[in-house]
Amino acid sequence: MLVGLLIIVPLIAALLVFFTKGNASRNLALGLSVVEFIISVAVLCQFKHNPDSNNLLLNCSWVESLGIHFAVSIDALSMLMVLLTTFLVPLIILSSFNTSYEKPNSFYGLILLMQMALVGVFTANDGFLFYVFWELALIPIYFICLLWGGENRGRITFKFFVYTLFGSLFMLVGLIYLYNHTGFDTGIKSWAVTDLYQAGKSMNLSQQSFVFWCIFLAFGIKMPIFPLHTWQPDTYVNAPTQGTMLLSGIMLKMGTFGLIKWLLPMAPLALEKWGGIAIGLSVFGIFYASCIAIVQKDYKRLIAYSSIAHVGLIAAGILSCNQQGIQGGVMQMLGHGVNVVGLFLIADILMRHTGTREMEKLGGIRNMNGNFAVLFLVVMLGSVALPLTNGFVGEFLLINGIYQYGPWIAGFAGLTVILGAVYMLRSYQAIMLGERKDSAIAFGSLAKSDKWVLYIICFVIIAFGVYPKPLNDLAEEGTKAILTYIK
Amino acid sequence: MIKLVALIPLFPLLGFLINGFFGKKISKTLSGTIATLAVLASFVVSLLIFFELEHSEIKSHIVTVFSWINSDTLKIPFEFVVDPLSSWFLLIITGIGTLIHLYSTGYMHDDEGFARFFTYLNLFIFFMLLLVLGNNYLIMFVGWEGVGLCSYLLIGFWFKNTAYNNAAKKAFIMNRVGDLGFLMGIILIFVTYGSISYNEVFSIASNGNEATVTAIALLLFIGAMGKSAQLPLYTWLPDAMAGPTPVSALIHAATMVTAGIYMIVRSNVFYSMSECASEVVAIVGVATALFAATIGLFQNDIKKVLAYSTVSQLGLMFLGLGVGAYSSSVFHVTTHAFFKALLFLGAGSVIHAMGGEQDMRKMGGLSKHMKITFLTMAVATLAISGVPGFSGFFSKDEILAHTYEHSPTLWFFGQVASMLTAFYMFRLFFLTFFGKFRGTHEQEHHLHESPGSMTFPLIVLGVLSLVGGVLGLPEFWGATNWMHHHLDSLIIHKNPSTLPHDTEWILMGIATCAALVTIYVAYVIYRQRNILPLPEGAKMPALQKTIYNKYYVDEIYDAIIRKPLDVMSDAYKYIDTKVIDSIVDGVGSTVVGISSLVRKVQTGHIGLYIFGMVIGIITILFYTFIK
Amino acid sequence: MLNGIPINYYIMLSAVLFIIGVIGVMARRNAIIIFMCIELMLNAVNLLLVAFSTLHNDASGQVFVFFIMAVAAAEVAVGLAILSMVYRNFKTIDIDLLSRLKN
Amino acid sequence: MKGLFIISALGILAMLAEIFKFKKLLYPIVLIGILGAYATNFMEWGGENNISIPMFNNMIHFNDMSLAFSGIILVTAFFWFILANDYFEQDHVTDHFALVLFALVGALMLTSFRNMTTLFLGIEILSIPMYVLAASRKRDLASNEAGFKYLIMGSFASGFLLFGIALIYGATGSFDLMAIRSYVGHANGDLPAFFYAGILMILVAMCFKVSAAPFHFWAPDVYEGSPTVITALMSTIVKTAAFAAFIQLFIVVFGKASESWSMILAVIIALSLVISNITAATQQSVKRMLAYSSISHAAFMLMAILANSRSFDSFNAIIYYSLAYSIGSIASFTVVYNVSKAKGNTNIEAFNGLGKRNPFMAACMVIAMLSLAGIPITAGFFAKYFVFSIMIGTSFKWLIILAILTSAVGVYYYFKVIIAMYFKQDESQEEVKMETSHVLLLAITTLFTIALGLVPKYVIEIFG
Amino acid sequence: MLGLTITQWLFGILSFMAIMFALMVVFTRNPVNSVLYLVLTFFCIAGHYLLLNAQFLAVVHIVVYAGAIMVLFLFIIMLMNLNADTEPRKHIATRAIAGVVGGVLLFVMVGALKGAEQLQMVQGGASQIGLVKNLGKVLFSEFLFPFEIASILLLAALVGAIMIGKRDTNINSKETINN
Repeated sequence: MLVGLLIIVPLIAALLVFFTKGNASRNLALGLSVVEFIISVAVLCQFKHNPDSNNLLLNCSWVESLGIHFAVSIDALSMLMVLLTTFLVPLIILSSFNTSYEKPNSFYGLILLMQMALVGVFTANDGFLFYVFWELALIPIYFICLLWGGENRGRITFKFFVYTLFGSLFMLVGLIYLYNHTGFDTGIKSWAVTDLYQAGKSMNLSQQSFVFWCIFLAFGIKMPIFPLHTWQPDTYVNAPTQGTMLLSGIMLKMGTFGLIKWLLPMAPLALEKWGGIAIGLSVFGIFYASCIAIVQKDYKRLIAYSSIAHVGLIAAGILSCNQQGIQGGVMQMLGHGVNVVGLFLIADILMRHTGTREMEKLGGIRNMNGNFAVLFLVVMLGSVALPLTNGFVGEFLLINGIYQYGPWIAGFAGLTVILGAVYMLRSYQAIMLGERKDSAIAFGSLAKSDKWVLYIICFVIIAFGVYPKPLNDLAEEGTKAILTYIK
Repeated sequence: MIKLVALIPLFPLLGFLINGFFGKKISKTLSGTIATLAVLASFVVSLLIFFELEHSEIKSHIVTVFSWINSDTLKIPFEFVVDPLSSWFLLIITGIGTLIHLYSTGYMHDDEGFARFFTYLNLFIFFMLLLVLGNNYLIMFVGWEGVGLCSYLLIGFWFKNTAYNNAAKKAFIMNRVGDLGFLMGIILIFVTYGSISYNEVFSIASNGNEATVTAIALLLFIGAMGKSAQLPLYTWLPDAMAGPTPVSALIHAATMVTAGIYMIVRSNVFYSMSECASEVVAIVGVATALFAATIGLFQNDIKKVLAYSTVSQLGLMFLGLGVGAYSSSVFHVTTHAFFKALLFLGAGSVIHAMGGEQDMRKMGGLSKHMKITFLTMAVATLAISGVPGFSGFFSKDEILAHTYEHSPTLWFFGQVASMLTAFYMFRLFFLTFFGKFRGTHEQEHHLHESPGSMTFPLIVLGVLSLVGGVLGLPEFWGATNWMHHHLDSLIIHKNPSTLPHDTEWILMGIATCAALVTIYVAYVIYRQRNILPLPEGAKMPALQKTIYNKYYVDEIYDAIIRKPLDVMSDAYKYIDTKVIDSIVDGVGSTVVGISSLVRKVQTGHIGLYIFGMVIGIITILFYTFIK
Repeated sequence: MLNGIPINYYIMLSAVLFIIGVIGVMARRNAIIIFMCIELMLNAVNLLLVAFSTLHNDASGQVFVFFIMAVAAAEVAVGLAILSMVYRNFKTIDIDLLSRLKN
Repeated sequence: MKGLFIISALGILAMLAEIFKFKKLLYPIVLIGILGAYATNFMEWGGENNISIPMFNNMIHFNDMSLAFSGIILVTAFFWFILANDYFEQDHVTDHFALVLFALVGALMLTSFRNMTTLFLGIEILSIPMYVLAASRKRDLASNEAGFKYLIMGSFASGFLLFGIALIYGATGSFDLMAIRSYVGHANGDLPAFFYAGILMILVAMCFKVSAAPFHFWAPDVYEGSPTVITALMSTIVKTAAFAAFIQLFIVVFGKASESWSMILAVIIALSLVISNITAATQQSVKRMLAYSSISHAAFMLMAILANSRSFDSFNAIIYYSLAYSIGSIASFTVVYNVSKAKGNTNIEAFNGLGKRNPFMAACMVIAMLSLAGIPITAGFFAKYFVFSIMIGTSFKWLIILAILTSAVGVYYYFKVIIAMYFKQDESQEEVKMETSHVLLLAITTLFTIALGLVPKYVIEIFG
Repeated sequence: MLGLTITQWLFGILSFMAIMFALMVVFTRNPVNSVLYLVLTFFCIAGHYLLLNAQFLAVVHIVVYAGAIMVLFLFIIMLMNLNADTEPRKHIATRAIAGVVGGVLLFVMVGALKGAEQLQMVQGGASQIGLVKNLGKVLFSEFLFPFEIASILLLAALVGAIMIGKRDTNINSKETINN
């Protein structure tokens, strides 16, 4: 039942917020999202205490005749993802306190709606439900970007929408195709994820390949993987900061999570045949995106490309389909989720304080606000995966996993260790160090809310870098579960 | 006590936290004291542990702190190992660390980033201790990257200066190149042996086949190259002199840069198994030694000279490792830590006195003004030049002896390198302390001996570099090589020293003569003839010019790595927007284009519509009945 | 054989008439003529139906023809009304001139 | 069946209203009448009507399928009358009422015919009033032209329909569908060639009625030219009725002979998908864009017929689809109608800044567009999903891929409207007025759209 | 003669005339003439009806088409006083294409309409169905419902024709263009 709450609460919250006005709505939104976080913690305790209690699954018929159920449940993986979501959303809302959006009620309402859909995606246990939530998540973010985005948002957000929708329609076909193969033994068709796994296993290579590419297309666009990524930088840059955070911090994880739960076990044969190509694309994407990040001028755009690089590594690790790879992927999802939110917040702070994100114009901020410099430094170190930050565990396991797939690929993927340092340090130096280039730019002390968000993020970065065990154990358990399905 | 080994890194960590959070609030003296005491405390603990270990039979104790990363078969606990090697390095790090902290309280006294400096310094000590204490490669890697971070922070300590920032960035990134190799090595170890804890891996090391072990050894060595500034990854170290001098002493001479040696000694099992890997190490080592030494000949910046000498000394150590003289290398690490730290601190005190001036051409005749510095520097210089009796002599000689045993050619080059060392060190010495003062007047007035907090460490280190040799007296003197026995339990001996004693005597004799001769030459040139180095931009012969410009290595790297990378990045950026994205947009615009064409078909003329229908019908009937 | 004439002949005959109607629709511009050609097509169908009904000796075919006639009449009534209205507004019933709605 | 008579009676009543002067009462009477018809329709549901009892010598009969379709038609009609309330405020009120109601009678006949005669009459009774209504703006040249084109092409198409019927009669010697069906069933395969020719002629005529390429040319022009409310009528009721007839003919009657027409139908679907979506992409007038979109939706429904494989899936799918589509387009046409009343045209620019000038209307339009584009959790999504899910079992998987590609294009033009409403600015900021009845209508239809998406089972599980 | 029965002769002649007149309908310029030709075509078709023993239908056909519908056409044509020189003509190419397309259509039709040979004439009570009595029986028993519904059709046509045909007085529908 608790899991039901997880989905219902944000929905109700969204409706409530929608009928408020002005600051009330943002405070209410913050409060309710915190409530949601508390609930998810409760779920965590329940899960720790008794993983297979009825509180953690909800399964009621939706369209019986088509075997569609409203089936959601909590397992180790979804637990982690839900925690990530419910932890980030309050921060994201808090981070918006220094920007005044018009029609705040709809803004925060949409964010909470988005949260509902995301939690749904991560907990769904029924293929059809998964797809519905998947699409549902797209609509609020589309409107967030369209209504509160940058100047030529119309074209860009639209491109983003069509691109992702296009992918997910193929996923729908792939899933329907699987669904059509369910019940080969019982004769009863069903959308339950385990039945889909069975159906996938029962297929021959060519059928599996069809399913594999259909579904991979959707995830590849969502993450995004190398040739399918071009919607992403423009969208990230044009979206309002909170939208960008949602996109990069959580929504991106839909794709990687999807890979783990909704692709690997469905098409093992196809994975053996085509996995190489997919991994190749992801790994090349790392190098490619890092290189582009190096020459970016706009800091936000730089982060966007760095995010492509990170997700490439994650995808490659997951597709290498071994314990370390997948587990590392999960850990890195969590780490990247937190870090990238921090980075985008920093970009936003820069924008708000100095009015520009152009790195040539900035510089010497460290002497104006050392405090900020330190926080920035910590977040940056987190995202270059320095040991004892949350980025490291994931990255180590990922490269480890990829190595088991192919040493040379791993070496190539490892370039992220170097290139990541290159563009991150370059940008940090350009923005914070040296003498200030433009005397007009002044940088006062941080606003309270920003400061707190950064404090929390930095704390998490260090804490889970030093002692990742709590998360890591869950990730290990979840990965083992998935691998048993695949084997 | 050994159970409490966790205290050792804990103290500096606390110091770091206190200074980090409250550094601005508390007074300079207080923060300086806290930092120094933190390191001193861990030094004390290390001493206790060291002696306890000496007296216990079990030579290796493992202390688990908490379980860190688990992934199925991959289990990485966060645990420390206390054995002769680590305990010895603990002493070096904490001991010299304490002295340099003390020194810094004086040196940095009127810098506004005082607290920040000690914060970083403590953090560095913490990571360095992790590096040597960790019981598996990943913890070593943690410390490895951690110290990299600290050196980044400390090199760029004066962050307003862009050149310094660039130096810091360069150091971090070059280290990262090495780190990648190291990381790959770790993973390969895991994949091969299913674990990365020293005790487990080494116990089953022989399972791995030759090729794999070689691969592991080389990958680890790449890491060592980065951290210990070997060819081709050495260029960051001279630039790293941008940091405050105590930093150069602590990080870039005494401790961090020797991490590479520590790592290889740690994993000597692999190297002793793989002939070819050891060859590579030896050759790279000697090459570096020579290369750096030659560059050192013409440098005018006092710290740059020391930096290059560090590089070449490290090269010498790697030579030792390559030929299997692990204990000798550790010995040299120790002695080098003493005299090189001393040299840097002395240079620091000189610079302090000169008000920041680092160019030797502006110095001279300082011996009268700063006695202690002068004397201690003299000791250190003699030590590094390998004058008999001084610590450097013994360690260097031991390495060279093993080298000769291994291959005379390498020995020859090693010998040449050490001669060059002696030469440029005395060049430095004479230019700095003798002759008449060549600086400005106000500098001359300002000249003074440094405060006690700075001279005390000098004295201590001076003593140490004087007597440090006793740690490893040559066996053939009938003395016992303490260092050798100390590390015995950890080291695989391929071939015990079989050199006849007279050969050893001869070698030692050659080394001694070589050193003395070179010193005399230096004396003649720089003392009697008072030849001064050429000023900036003066014409000089081609070879000298090349060497003076450090063989243009930086420029070459720029040309072959950085430029291409930037070009490629721009190319990718172009491709991204102009090709891939345009393809995506192109799809859209083609649809629109087609659309506006197809619209034309709908002309609005019924006649045409009817035609369309009829043709449709014809096609259908044709398809069904005629075809 | 319908009193000595193969049914095929009738089918062909009505097919030919039908197609002549179609050709008319395609070839003429005058809306009224087009309309007449459509009537021609309907009559071809009628003929065919009658032939079949005789063949099957079944009256329903001929009854159907009545309905077709009724519908035809209705269509013509409405159609001519619309045509006259169009003529009122456009001053022409040339179909090629009636193409304001397009693309 | 009573529904049919009630509606006819209403039609005649409407004409009497002219004479006996109760025009004012007419509107409520009609609404009530439609509700009544729906009620009777509902009462006849289930029970012995499942097994078809011949009625009027098996000219028509109402089983659950026809009842379902009539239900959809009546509901849509009810909504349509609310939408069209002020359309009836100019002259010829009663005539318009009568014509619409007669057209409704034709539509109902198409859901329930069991004989070629009733099929033919149904189609004509539906079409002839539509010709008139399309042309009913007598001074508006566009309307004139629309009516004129519709008339010429419509009667041309019915010529082919008749030819087909004649041929089939010639082969089978009967107009009775069940007779023809058993004839097709028994004579397995060895049917005379001209019988197939007959089937194909009818196929052509029906494709014309549902405006599938290449017989779709009339649709955009007529939709654009006709008065907006009439366009709404065409794209909802007429289409639903045509599909009722289509499914009756090609699944129930000619289903056994499907190998002769399925491939052709597949090609027709493909053409419609491509042409309609591509052409719609660059339309300026939202009305015309909706016309093209209706073509692509027709293609989707045809897919369900093409799939005619498993038990009742095709029926379910088409019923659900036509319901979802009718509701959706009623909603969108309500918005288009009000916008064009405010702005004087239906160009996309007319929608600029609607998000500010009437948020409610804009929101409803968004839902409608999402539904037409087939995005969860709206009804349109389930409609498309069901079609896919029955298509994936057939040998026409390539059609699904094509459908996806084209519906991505579809999203493009639906979202052009949304972008215009929320992103583009408009010089005039004054609110766009909308009368209460329309507000209610929009609210109901929007809720309906969402509800259908949330709990589709009540519709999708009507049959087995 | 030539071994053909009289009916066969009649069929041949009638068919020939019907087709000829039909062609004339399409190809004469003057609308009035084509109306008249169409009437003649109808007469031929009526003749065919007689050959097929559909006497009553033949009569009705003459009355409805030649009598009513064509008169209506003629009336409208007069009303718009169309004649040969006002008659617009399609481009010659278009007409040629139309002819070709028609030819092709005929070709495929011939291909399509095979297979009627094996249909055998149902014997017994032949030629009686065309009589008023029988038709009436069928029409009012079996086809009662269509017959009734046809009335609605006619009604609708009536209303529609009136509504369209009648000039309305008020001009207010002008400004509500396109709604």
